[in-house]
Amino acid sequence: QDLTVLAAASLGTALDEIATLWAAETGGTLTLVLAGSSALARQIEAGAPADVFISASPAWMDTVAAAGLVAEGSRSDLLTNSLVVVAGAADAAPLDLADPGALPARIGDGRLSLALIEAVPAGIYARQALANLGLWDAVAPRVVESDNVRAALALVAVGAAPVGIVYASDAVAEPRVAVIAAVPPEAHDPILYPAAAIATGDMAGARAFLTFLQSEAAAAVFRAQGFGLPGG
Amino acid sequence: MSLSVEIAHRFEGLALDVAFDAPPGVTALIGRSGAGKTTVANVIAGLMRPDRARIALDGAVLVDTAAGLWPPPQARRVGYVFQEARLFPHLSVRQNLLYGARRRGRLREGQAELGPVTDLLGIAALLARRPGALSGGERQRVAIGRALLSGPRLLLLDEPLAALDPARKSEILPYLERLRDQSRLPILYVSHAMEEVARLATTVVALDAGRVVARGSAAEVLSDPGAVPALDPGTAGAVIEAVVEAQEADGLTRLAGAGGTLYLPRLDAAPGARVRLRIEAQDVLIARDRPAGLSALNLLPAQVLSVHPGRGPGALVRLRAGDAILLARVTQRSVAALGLAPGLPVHAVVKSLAVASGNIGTAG
Amino acid sequence: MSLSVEIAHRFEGLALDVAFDAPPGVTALIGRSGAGKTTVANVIAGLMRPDRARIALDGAVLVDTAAGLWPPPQARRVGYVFQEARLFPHLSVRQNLLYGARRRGRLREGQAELGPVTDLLGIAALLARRPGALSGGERQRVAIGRALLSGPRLLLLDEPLAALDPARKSEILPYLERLRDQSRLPILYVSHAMEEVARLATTVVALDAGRVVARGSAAEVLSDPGAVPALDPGTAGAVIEAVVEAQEADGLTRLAGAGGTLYLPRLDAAPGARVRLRIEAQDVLIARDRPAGLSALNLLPAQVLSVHPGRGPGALVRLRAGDAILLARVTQRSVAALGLAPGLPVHAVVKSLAVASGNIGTAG
Amino acid sequence: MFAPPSPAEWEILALSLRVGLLAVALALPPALLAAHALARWSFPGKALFNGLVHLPLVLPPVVTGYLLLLAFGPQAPLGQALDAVGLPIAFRWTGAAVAAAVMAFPLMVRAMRLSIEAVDPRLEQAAATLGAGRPAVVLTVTLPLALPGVVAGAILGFAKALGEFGATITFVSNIPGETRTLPLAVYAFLQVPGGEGAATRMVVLAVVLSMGALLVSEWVAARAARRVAGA
Amino acid sequence: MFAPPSPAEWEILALSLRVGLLAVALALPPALLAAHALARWSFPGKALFNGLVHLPLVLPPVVTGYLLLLAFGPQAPLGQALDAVGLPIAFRWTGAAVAAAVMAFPLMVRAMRLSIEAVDPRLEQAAATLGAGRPAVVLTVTLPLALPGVVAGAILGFAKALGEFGATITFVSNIPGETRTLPLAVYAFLQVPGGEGAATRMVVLAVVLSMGALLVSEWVAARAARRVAGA
Ligand SMILES: Nc1ncnc2c1ncn2[C@@H]1O[C@H](COP(=O)(O)OP(=O)(O)OP(=O)(O)O)[C@@H](O)[C@H]1O
Ligand SMILES: Nc1ncnc2c1ncn2[C@@H]1O[C@H](COP(=O)(O)OP(=O)(O)OP(=O)(O)O)[C@@H](O)[C@H]1O
Ligand code: MOO
Ligand SMILES: [Mg+2]
Ligand SMILES: [Mg+2]
Repeated sequence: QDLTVLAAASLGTALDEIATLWAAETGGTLTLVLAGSSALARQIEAGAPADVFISASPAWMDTVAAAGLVAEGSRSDLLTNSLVVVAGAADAAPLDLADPGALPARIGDGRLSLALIEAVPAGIYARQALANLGLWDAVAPRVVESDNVRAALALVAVGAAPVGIVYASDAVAEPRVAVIAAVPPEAHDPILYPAAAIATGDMAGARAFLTFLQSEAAAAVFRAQGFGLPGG
Repeated sequence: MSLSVEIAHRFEGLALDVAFDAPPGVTALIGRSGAGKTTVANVIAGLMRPDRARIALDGAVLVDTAAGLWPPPQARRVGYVFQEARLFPHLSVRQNLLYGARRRGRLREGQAELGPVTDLLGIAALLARRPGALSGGERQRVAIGRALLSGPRLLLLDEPLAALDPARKSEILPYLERLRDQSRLPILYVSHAMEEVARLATTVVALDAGRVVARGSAAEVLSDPGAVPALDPGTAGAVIEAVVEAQEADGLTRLAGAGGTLYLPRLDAAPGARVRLRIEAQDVLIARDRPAGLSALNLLPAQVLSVHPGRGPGALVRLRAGDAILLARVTQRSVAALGLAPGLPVHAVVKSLAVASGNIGTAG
Repeated sequence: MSLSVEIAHRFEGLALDVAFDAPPGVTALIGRSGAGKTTVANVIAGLMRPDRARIALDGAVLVDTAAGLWPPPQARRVGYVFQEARLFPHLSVRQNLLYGARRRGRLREGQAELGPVTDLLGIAALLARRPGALSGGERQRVAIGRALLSGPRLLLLDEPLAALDPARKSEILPYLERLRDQSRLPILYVSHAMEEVARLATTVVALDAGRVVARGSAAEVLSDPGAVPALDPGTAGAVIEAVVEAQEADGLTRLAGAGGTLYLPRLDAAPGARVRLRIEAQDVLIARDRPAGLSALNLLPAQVLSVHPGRGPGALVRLRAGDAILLARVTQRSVAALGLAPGLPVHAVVKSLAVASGNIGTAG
Repeated sequence: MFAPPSPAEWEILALSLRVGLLAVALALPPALLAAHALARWSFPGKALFNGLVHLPLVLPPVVTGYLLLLAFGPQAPLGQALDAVGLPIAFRWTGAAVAAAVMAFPLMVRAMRLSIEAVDPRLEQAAATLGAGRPAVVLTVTLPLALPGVVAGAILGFAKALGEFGATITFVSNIPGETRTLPLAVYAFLQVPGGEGAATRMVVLAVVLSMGALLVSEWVAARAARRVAGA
Repeated sequence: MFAPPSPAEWEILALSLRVGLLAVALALPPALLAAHALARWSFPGKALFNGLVHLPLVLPPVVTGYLLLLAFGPQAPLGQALDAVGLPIAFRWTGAAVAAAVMAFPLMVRAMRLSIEAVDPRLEQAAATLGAGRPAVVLTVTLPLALPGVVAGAILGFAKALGEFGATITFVSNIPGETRTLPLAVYAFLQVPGGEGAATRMVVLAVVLSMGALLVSEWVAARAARRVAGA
């Protein structure tokens, strides 16, 4: 089946591979429309042609659902992710987040690179975690915010900031950075990527594709890209 | 067709207030630099809206600001040759020439013919060039051609020949004369050059500091010693009419006029044609007795009408020769020596060749 | 200071190839429209680089393209008055006038004085205006002032007076004369107007289609009947020098020159001063016998040198009066009637007032 | 790394070119009109109009894209009207061109306005005395003389259209083969780990493309200028 | 909804203004120079130079921001040099101004170039014969006559600086009170569901601000034009 999938841009690589698998399995073509979740959600509301929406945050899926555009019972949490603290590859010593002085010391008079702390999910989660770990007030003056996680990661990669907090899925493939700590998942709300069929699209095809996304083949691709799967 | 003009406008530094009629033929607008001549032309063309203006062409009111009548330039059919040529730099000379003809559909109707105009203005070889590669005089000639080819019903020429050399001037003047005679267009001709004015103008309007200081037929204004102060003193001269009698073998033309026979260099006119001659006051000598053995061929019996001493050493003497009026500019010393006084019979001596060809025109 | 110029350049439509020397004083560059006059001026000013040029000012080589010497315009100190005024539209008249003086630091050094120049050019009242609000003539006067105030060591004037009325012209000419006489600047003066040329020029260079066709002192070129074809036939005339003898009570000036006494309208020169007069050929009559009772005050005994029949009905007669050469333009009919032939003693009749004031200058 | 473009890259390149050209074509007539109005007319509300013209420049591109989505989306009356006449633009490459045209519009107007202002009004007067009405004056004198500026404006607009990202992705999304122009492709590559190499290739292609366009345009403008200067 | 701006909004507004003005000030001298070079000089590599000038327009803004980061980041030699002389720009409002200046540069150059090209070279010739060397000609004749275009270019640059988002956030990030300009604030609001209201307020502020700037600039330009026309 030919389907149009609107997905958060960070899923691009994984979905590319899954599209190949899908074609092999069903002979159908996937059109992957990649942009920020906010833009995609608004476009769906405005009537964009879409069969499947995969959001990087539950909030935007909620918005689409509130508009009555999510196909009855098709929504599920497809993926999870986790946050990691990264530093330049040359500065790979592990960091102990439990030590309240460690992170500020690592930042020094440099910067802590995050995604937008009020707008972009990765930034929202990171601030939540730092607050819960009792570190936020100490680091807040040193925070710089980028419009997406990849940009936040790039600041660390090029050395503009010594430390950053990004998704584990982004950190895996960047050779210029090293993961120096994992952020405890309990310190922030669960990071979820909901997926759903869109009520104005090809709902049957969409449900089939959503099922395919739960398959082991798809799961292997997601895991390889650093994503987690709900419940395991 | 005739033109009637009334304009009032206040500039910082100049209060323009003029009214004049321009009968068919050429009306010369003369006056010093800054007198307001170009301003008058701009108002007539519709390029400058003055405080108040009323312009009628052949009785039909063209402009009346009091009545809110102010048609745009393109609706006026006023051909305008500007002081600076204003050629379109992106068009070739040919395209410049045909611009107005195109706009007015004259090209389609075959009314505009390039050949005669380009030949006459000596610009046939320039047709493919662009204005950027023309000399100053070439540019002005193209501008004249462009205005002519646009089919105007009134022609404004603002010092069109100022940038031309004398040879070119004398080549173009006959064409302007022909235009005046054949088209019956009213032509308003701004110029400083008295020969041109005398040769072309039917009517002369003299401006000074925005006001009309003399106005009337060319013959009147130019031979009126009273009007001379408004003009340049060196440019006084009478305009007389004469009839061609014969073309003689040695290249001279015999004319009847000014109460006698005149010999002039060959005029391009058939016997019987009426011509107008401008005889500059400074080219006329006065003799008590008919002189002999003199190289001047034109000795006209005349009578002194009046003597007008000037501010300098000169005097203007008005003479009647037949039914023509002549002006002679002589020294006051000669006035005394010859005892010139009204009523005295004298001879006016006019050199054949002193009547420069620029001062001879066909009568309009 | 003297200027020597050699220029060669090929345009589509014109092959320019000129060489001439301009001694101190005014060198007039004359020739028809399109002859290449402005091009020569542009090359001298450094605005156009020709195929080949060599220019020396007072022996020092200023330009030599063969040697790669091509200084930029600002390094040449060549004052240039353009055919179109080219005033700076964003500057007031005063700022325009002082522009060059400022650039060259003459203002600081008090070398540039506005007053005399503005008074003379009649632009004192315009100082606060912008060029956009000036008439054509006003603009050109400001341009002349601007060039003068920049302290040039060579002045180029490209038809600077063409847009001026005769009264303004006669006002400005004496200043140019004074400039020529006092500053010893070489001045290259492009003009179509023979009166101006005769009055101002020490040297005349006539161009035709890009080549020099006549060159020499003004007296030589303008009174050489052989050179006349290159000029306008109506403009032939001799230039003679004379010495002021006395200012007489009736406003005339008595001069000694041309082998006799001449009476002219009051000249502004002290007794003993040398002046130059241009006597146009068409203002000279020839009498076999000394005529009596004639309004012409100047009767000079003379001898016929040669007779040059023209293409038309006229002939130019070269006369020697004292040690001066005069030209007279008469009809061929008169040549026959009076039996004019080389050697014949005659009288040259020159009207006092025919020597227009535009044709009188102080000797350079 | 600098191997010739792959078919997928060619597709993106060709699409970008198509979008850029259509954007310029769409923006040109209204830009000329606006430029002429700002340069030569006087009318009430001119200052406001001028402000409106500049709006796409001042607004964050995302906002412009969002406003376009609200105005021309499939649900919006305008969008539906266009759909009805067979010219759908929502989520189409034509929509990408519309977004680029809107973003390029102020740049084009400014360049053209300056050139129109620089045309000597005395030449327009001369044309009027020769019988040219206002439209004829504009077409035969003003525009030809302003040609260098019109070309410059078009180039500027084309370059901007090639680089436009924010408004485009917000309005017509990032649909491969339909609205995924070069900058959107670069964005997509940059959002995933390891995409930098592919993004760099795209950027190089964009630079090469626009340099080519610039060279051509400069040549056209120089020719136009030479025509006017004479010779 | 249209209550007066809150202190936080005022801060953003003031910062945007500051960034915009500094951006124009930074870009103006090199833009004038580049415009003059492109309009009046001929030199080898001119076409390439012209291409470079247009680069920020063609590149996706994120790429420009990334290149700036590589060149002026805290680790980059240039960035460290600036830091050493007490002019740090990384993550500073001055850096936001640099990003905006770079993005505005091509627009400014184009506008100024057109105006400079429109100056009658015969007036420059006249100035040269009066003793003005090349710099003096430029300062006393070319630039004053090109003033309307210079003003137009500055305005265009200011407007662009006010709207610049992609390069700014990539280069100097979003630091409240330091680099968070209006477009960044708007973007952040638009990323969260229900943020449209706050974003709209910001957009209205941006529009009011830039309209004010435009009005002032038009008035300046009109005055300059009147000066030149005479009267
Ligand atoms: N826009 C203007 N504002 C103020 N004064 C002006 C304006 N235009 C012209 N003038 C003045 O009006 C007067 C008349 O100008 P105009 O151009 O009509 O003179 P003109 O007779 O054609 O002179 P010229 O023979 O020198 O061309 C001049 O003194 C000029 O300075
Ligand atoms: N850039 C150019 N390219 C080609 N031909 C040119 C160029 N500039 C001038 N010419 C030609 O060279 C000739 C001489 O021009 P120039 O301007 O020197 O004449 P001029 O003697 O000053 O004439 P005028 O008295 O009419 O001002 C003209 O025929 C002109 O058409
Ligand atoms: O300002 Mo942008 O960031 O053109 O898309
Ligand atoms: Mg005038
Ligand atoms: Mg010339």
